[in-house]
Amino acid sequence: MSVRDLAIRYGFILLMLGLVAFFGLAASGFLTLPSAIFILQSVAITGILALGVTCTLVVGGFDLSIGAVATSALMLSAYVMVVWEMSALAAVVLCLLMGAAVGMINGFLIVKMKVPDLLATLGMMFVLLGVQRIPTEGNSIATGMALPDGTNATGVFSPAFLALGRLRLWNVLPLSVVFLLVIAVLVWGFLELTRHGRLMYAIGSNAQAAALAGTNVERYKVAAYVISGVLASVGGILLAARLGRGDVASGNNLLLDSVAAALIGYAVLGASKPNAFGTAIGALFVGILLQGLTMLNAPYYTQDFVKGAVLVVALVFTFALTGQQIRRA
Amino acid sequence: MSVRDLAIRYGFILLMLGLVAFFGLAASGFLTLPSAIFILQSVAITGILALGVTCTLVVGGFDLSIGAVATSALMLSAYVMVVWEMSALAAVVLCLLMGAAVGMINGFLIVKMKVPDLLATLGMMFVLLGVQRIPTEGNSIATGMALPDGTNATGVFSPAFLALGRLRLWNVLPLSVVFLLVIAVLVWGFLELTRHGRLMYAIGSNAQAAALAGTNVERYKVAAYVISGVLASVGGILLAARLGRGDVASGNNLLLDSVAAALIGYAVLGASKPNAFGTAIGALFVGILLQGLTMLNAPYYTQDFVKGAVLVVALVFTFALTGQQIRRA
Amino acid sequence: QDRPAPFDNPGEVEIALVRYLSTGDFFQAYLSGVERQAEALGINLRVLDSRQDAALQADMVDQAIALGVDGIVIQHGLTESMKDAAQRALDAGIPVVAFDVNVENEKIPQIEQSDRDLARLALEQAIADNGEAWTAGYVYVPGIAPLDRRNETWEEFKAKYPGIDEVAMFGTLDNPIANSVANQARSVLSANPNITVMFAPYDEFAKGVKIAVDEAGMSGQVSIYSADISTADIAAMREPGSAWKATAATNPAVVGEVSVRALAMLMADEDPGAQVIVPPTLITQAQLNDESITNMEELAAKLPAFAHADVAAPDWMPLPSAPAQN
Amino acid sequence: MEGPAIRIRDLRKAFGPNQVLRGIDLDLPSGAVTVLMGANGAGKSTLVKVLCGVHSADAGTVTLDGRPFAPASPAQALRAGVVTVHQNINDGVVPDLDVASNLLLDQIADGSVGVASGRALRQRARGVAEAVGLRLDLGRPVAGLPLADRQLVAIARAMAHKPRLLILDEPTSSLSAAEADRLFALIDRLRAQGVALLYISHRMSDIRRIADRIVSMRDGVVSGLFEEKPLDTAGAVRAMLGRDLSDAAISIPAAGRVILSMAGIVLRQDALPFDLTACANEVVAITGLVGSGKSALAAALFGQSAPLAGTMTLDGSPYAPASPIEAVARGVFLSPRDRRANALVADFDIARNLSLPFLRRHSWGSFIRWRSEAAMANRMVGEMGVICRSPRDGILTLSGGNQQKVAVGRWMSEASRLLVLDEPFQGVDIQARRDIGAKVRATAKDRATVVLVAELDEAMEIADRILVMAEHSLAGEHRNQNLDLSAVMRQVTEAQQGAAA
Ligand SMILES: Nc1ncnc2c1ncn2[C@@H]1O[C@H](COP(=O)(O)OP(=O)(O)OP(=O)(O)O)[C@@H](O)[C@H]1O
Ligand SMILES: Nc1ncnc2c1ncn2[C@@H]1O[C@H](COP(=O)(O)OP(=O)(O)OP(=O)(O)O)[C@@H](O)[C@H]1O
Ligand SMILES: O[C@@H]1[C@H](O)[C@H](O)CO[C@H]1O
Ligand SMILES: [Mg+2]
Ligand SMILES: [Mg+2]
Repeated sequence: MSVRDLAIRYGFILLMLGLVAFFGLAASGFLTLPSAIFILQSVAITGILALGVTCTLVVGGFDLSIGAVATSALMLSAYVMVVWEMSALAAVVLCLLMGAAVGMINGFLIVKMKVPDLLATLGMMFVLLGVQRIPTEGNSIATGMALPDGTNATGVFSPAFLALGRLRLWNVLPLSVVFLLVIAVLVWGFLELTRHGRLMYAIGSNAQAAALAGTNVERYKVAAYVISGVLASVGGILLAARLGRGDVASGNNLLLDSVAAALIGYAVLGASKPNAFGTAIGALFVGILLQGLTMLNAPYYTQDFVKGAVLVVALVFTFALTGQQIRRA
Repeated sequence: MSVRDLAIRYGFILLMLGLVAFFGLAASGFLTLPSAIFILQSVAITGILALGVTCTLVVGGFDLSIGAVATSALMLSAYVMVVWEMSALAAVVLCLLMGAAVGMINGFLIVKMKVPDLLATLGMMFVLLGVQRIPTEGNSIATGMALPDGTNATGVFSPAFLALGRLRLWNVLPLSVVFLLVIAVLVWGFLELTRHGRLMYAIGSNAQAAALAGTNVERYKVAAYVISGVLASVGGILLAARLGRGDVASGNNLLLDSVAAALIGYAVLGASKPNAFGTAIGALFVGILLQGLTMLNAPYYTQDFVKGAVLVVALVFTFALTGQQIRRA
Repeated sequence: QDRPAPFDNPGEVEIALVRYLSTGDFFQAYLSGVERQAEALGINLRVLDSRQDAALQADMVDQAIALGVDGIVIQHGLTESMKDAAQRALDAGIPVVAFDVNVENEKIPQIEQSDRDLARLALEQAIADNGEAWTAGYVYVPGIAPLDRRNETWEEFKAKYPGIDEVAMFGTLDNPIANSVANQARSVLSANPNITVMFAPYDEFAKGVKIAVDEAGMSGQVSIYSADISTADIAAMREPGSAWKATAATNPAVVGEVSVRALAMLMADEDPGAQVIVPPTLITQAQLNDESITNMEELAAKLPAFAHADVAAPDWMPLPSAPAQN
Repeated sequence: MEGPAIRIRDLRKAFGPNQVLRGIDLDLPSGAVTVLMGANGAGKSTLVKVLCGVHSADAGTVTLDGRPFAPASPAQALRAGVVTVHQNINDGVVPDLDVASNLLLDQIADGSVGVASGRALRQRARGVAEAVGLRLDLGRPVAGLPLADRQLVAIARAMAHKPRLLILDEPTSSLSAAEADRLFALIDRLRAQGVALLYISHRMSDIRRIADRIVSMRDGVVSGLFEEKPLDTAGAVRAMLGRDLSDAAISIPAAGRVILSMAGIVLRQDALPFDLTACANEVVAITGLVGSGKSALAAALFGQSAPLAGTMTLDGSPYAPASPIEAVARGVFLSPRDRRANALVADFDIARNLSLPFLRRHSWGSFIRWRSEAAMANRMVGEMGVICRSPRDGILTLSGGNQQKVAVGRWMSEASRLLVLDEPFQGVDIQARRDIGAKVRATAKDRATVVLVAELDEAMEIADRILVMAEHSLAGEHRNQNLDLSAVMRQVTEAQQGAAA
């Protein structure tokens, strides 16, 4: 392998290690276990969303609705527990079903109705932003909130539900980090090791050829949006468990940060295409950057700048070196 | 022309006219000149940004940095006038140069460094979000603000500058609406009537073939990003003139709303591709919807829902009928 | 009951609430207060929500003028963009009051919660609990008028008590605010494990800090002082071992009621005064626990200042039937 | 003017470690058609791309009419009068634009045509189209045109240029005889006007028809020059291969039992119904003009679009597939034409392209068995004679002919009941064509094989039986022995004339 090939393959990872070394020297306490766990925990939610969007990128699509799906799951879980006073399990199941249903509808719009992916999922995003606010007339959901009938809501976030976002295994490892890691491994395995993942990549590269090779293109595309919807709702569930209430929020930042992670993934290991490992590294990269900068007491506005600048430099480095145009994005 | 063809071509416009009729009946005062002007004014800034992003869509690209360019222009113009105490002209010129420079850098990253468009402009977005806050350490810019050297800023937004966003011709027509209309006509003419526009469409459809026919693909791609950057900075200037203050929060929704307008444009007249006329109609459509709902006293959270639902229905209608996959987005 | 015109024929009266900020407990409760007072007066309310788009907010004032409303409450916004719009409303003969935004117009009464008092009360409690010397983290996003005012008080306190060592300042309004602030606070705490006081003078900030303190297992060591209160905040403050020690607050619903009452007085040609100030109260964790208060309703029952404020309440003014709550 | 129009000396070009052009010396005289022959991957297209400004040479000189010529971009080459019709047809057209804009694309690019008035543009485009006898709705987007029309659009545009040097890289690969004849007439005219022409083709019939001289290329160098009339085409093939061409003599075996039978099939509204049977151990070629319905037949067999009427049986049981998925499940495989659009996954390597339809076979549950996939890939690369460094090479690093071998080989890796090959020799060199043909025949024992080709030569090299298709119906049937060529050609064109009359 030439130096150039090495740079393409490992440049991004080296850059990340360099960052870790720098922060380790500059900020005492950065290179500690708690700090590492913070980083993972802080990127758990965007990381899970990013893995979902990766699946839609793989089939040549895109999902702009993930942020809204996540905040819808946040509101739904709170509504189920606080207003309907149902159990944690019911909340989780309903959220997952909601995510799957949104994915199905997205897939249906794109595959059957031929609506372009960006458009369909943008429309879905707006719909969800509205829908999630209608039951509470735009209000956040918390125990004791006034209900339209004049009474107060008496349900609570069950401890089991809160544990999803707060429990630490062996008092160290937060459950949300475990979810991130497990989901990352599952998505990676699915995309890289199974024939389904292989066919999804084929569809993303040349859907016509995949169809003529006997692939059920429509079913796989819908599946990708369902995966994306379900993972976004998992993200929303974790968010709800962390916040302990149903906060009205647009989810725009979740969307942008997850998309950033998934796109940074293109540059990891010189893949030049969407891939689960890269996405996970991309999310981690953003987390390390933000944790390091915050520990160095950098004001919040410099964080966006550094995030962007490092992103651009890393990308130039990778793509200028590979010198190849990628198929999409 | 068959009924189906007619539906494809005029379905969206009919839908819009239907909306206008509905609101006209339901909300007294909707079918009045002030109301019409309000609608135009409310979409002027997003419309201008959407026209810019349309140009990048035409060459097969995408520009996620437009919202950040607009808020950067907002902050820059405020800084130039309030802190440096320079003239309105200087503020406008510097903003336009900034927009052009950002477009050049985006184009350079995409064309020369081969960074995928979404990635390059996403990175640029983060960079600008940070950069615009650094000179004032995250504070918004207003006359009398404390400067780092301990003195207070004494410059003011000049009346000439404020007039850009606030003056009404013949006491009726806001200048910002005039800008929108003029820019819409210019961009439309450029894309539809000049050979440059035609070549940009050629590049978006098959860059390789365009290059082999002697088109300077790189130059046109860069030009598209420069147009997008400049138009985004025009939007930022108008926003600054309306606000009279350098405040960043107001630009939060610019990106998504302009992208929505540009994408809705795909459905107008059955174009199934980015086009300036469609973009203008798309922006208008969103404006009409929101104005109508506001006049009907619909709560804000229902507006997102209706916006999304109408968007989805309109799109399904158009794309399911044309039954054709479009080339991108 | 004799009411002055136009409230003698209330069905005909319409007012508009033009909002800049709308998400979060505070704004939710504020809106409920506005609605309740409007209902008590029997007038129609139109809510125009610009969701942090200042240019749109100015347009919405014009829209309200065009719709022919009889009065306007401006809730938050930027001085520069609202100044002219508010003047246009006055020019059209429509009375205006403004909450938490200075529109630089002496004809427009300012409704305020006295942000300096809010910050002062919370910080005095911090001094009382922790002495005059501590290591502090501070949550602040500049450019938001009430936060800027609270910041001035914080600066004064730091000057007065040199023992206060501010080792970190952070903050963000990224949605959901509590989640984003929690991520920042986690990093701050790991970089500065010696922090003992967090000053987070906005309840969404305080919620985020609390999440981080809990996650870092530092709730025994760190104390949080904040502004604002809601039912959810009460629950968070009362969690066993909660680090959230005290908050200074008004009842936002009361502030909403007061805003409408001040406007109603103007519409009836009475003068509510150039500044209508709703005084804040300090609420401590101990107090909530001692009196087992679980929601705003109970808080209002125990603290009369929370039920309603005796400001802008002339004799003829109908008050909402039940005490304000959320 | 003295001397050749184009003089190429010691031209070299490498892609990374891959030396593609190793010192080309070549003259292209005015008023003559120089045919360039070479095996797949010899470097023909690369040479073309250097001449037309896509690639820059690593070393060597090119002169055009005595002046140094080193275009930095296609635009510069066009301005100097070097006009190219590229091998990849989709490099020649822009699908989203209408036919008129496509016909004038280079003139729009160099500024000689503005587009302010749609009418003036149409007028001018009509002129360009008529010069090559192209009759198309000028306002229609090219996206809806069949491959042949796209190729004609690209050719028409090049012809409109009044070129100094015209390069045609396999221009007839998707054209049928009638259109090719029109093209040859145009070439004759340009030759008479003194234009230098460089013509690349694997079709011997083309070469015999128009070559003034033949240059053979092998492994990046010129390996033979043939100028003496009559041209020694056999020698040229020998020079390009470095050995003799293997024999393609066909001995027709006895057909097995019937596998496919079609009865009363109607492919298009106004088409006549037809019957067709194909037996085991039999290779049936169906030939006919472009647009005569061959691919429509393939589409019916492969479940892409059901015939309007008629019944099909496969191995005696009814066969009416609703999708390619069902077709594959019944053992009916189709290798489609236009490999870039319909067969190849650009992001995948050779092995992954080969395994695409039969991934389940190489899986354990859902998990891919890498060893099994690699073993199959190695076997197919060997059997099909794909020239590559390893099955892990990216598919696009292969030359066109080798890509075609992968596209066809994919469907030969598993046993099938019916194998349909639609234009399997597109862009394939003459030796590779025989190799693929031999391979298809050698494995044909237990299945029926249907090959759809527009070129009669190709049909004769592979088939036991040749059917003629015209007007979306069958117009004739011949045993591939002592074939009456003129009768076949009559059937190919007669129906059309009938329809025109
Ligand atoms: N852009 C490229 N990058 C890397 N290798 C290339 C590139 N283009 C061509 N090659 C390699 O150069 C060699 C010659 O390719 P070329 O396309 O010139 O062959 P050709 O003679 O035109 O073949 P065919 O008859 O199949 O069209 C092949 O080995 C091919 O893999
Ligand atoms: N303009 C077109 N757009 C899309 N598909 C087309 C178009 N023309 C033809 N097809 C499809 O391609 C297939 C082949 O068409 P047709 O039967 O006319 O060609 P053919 O005789 O096989 O010609 P060729 O010799 O080029 O293969 C059919 O299935 C048809 O549906
Ligand atoms: O006064 C209010 C509240 O107290 C809250 O802190 C948020 O914004 C301010 O304007
Ligand atoms: Mg070639
Ligand atoms: Mg065919």
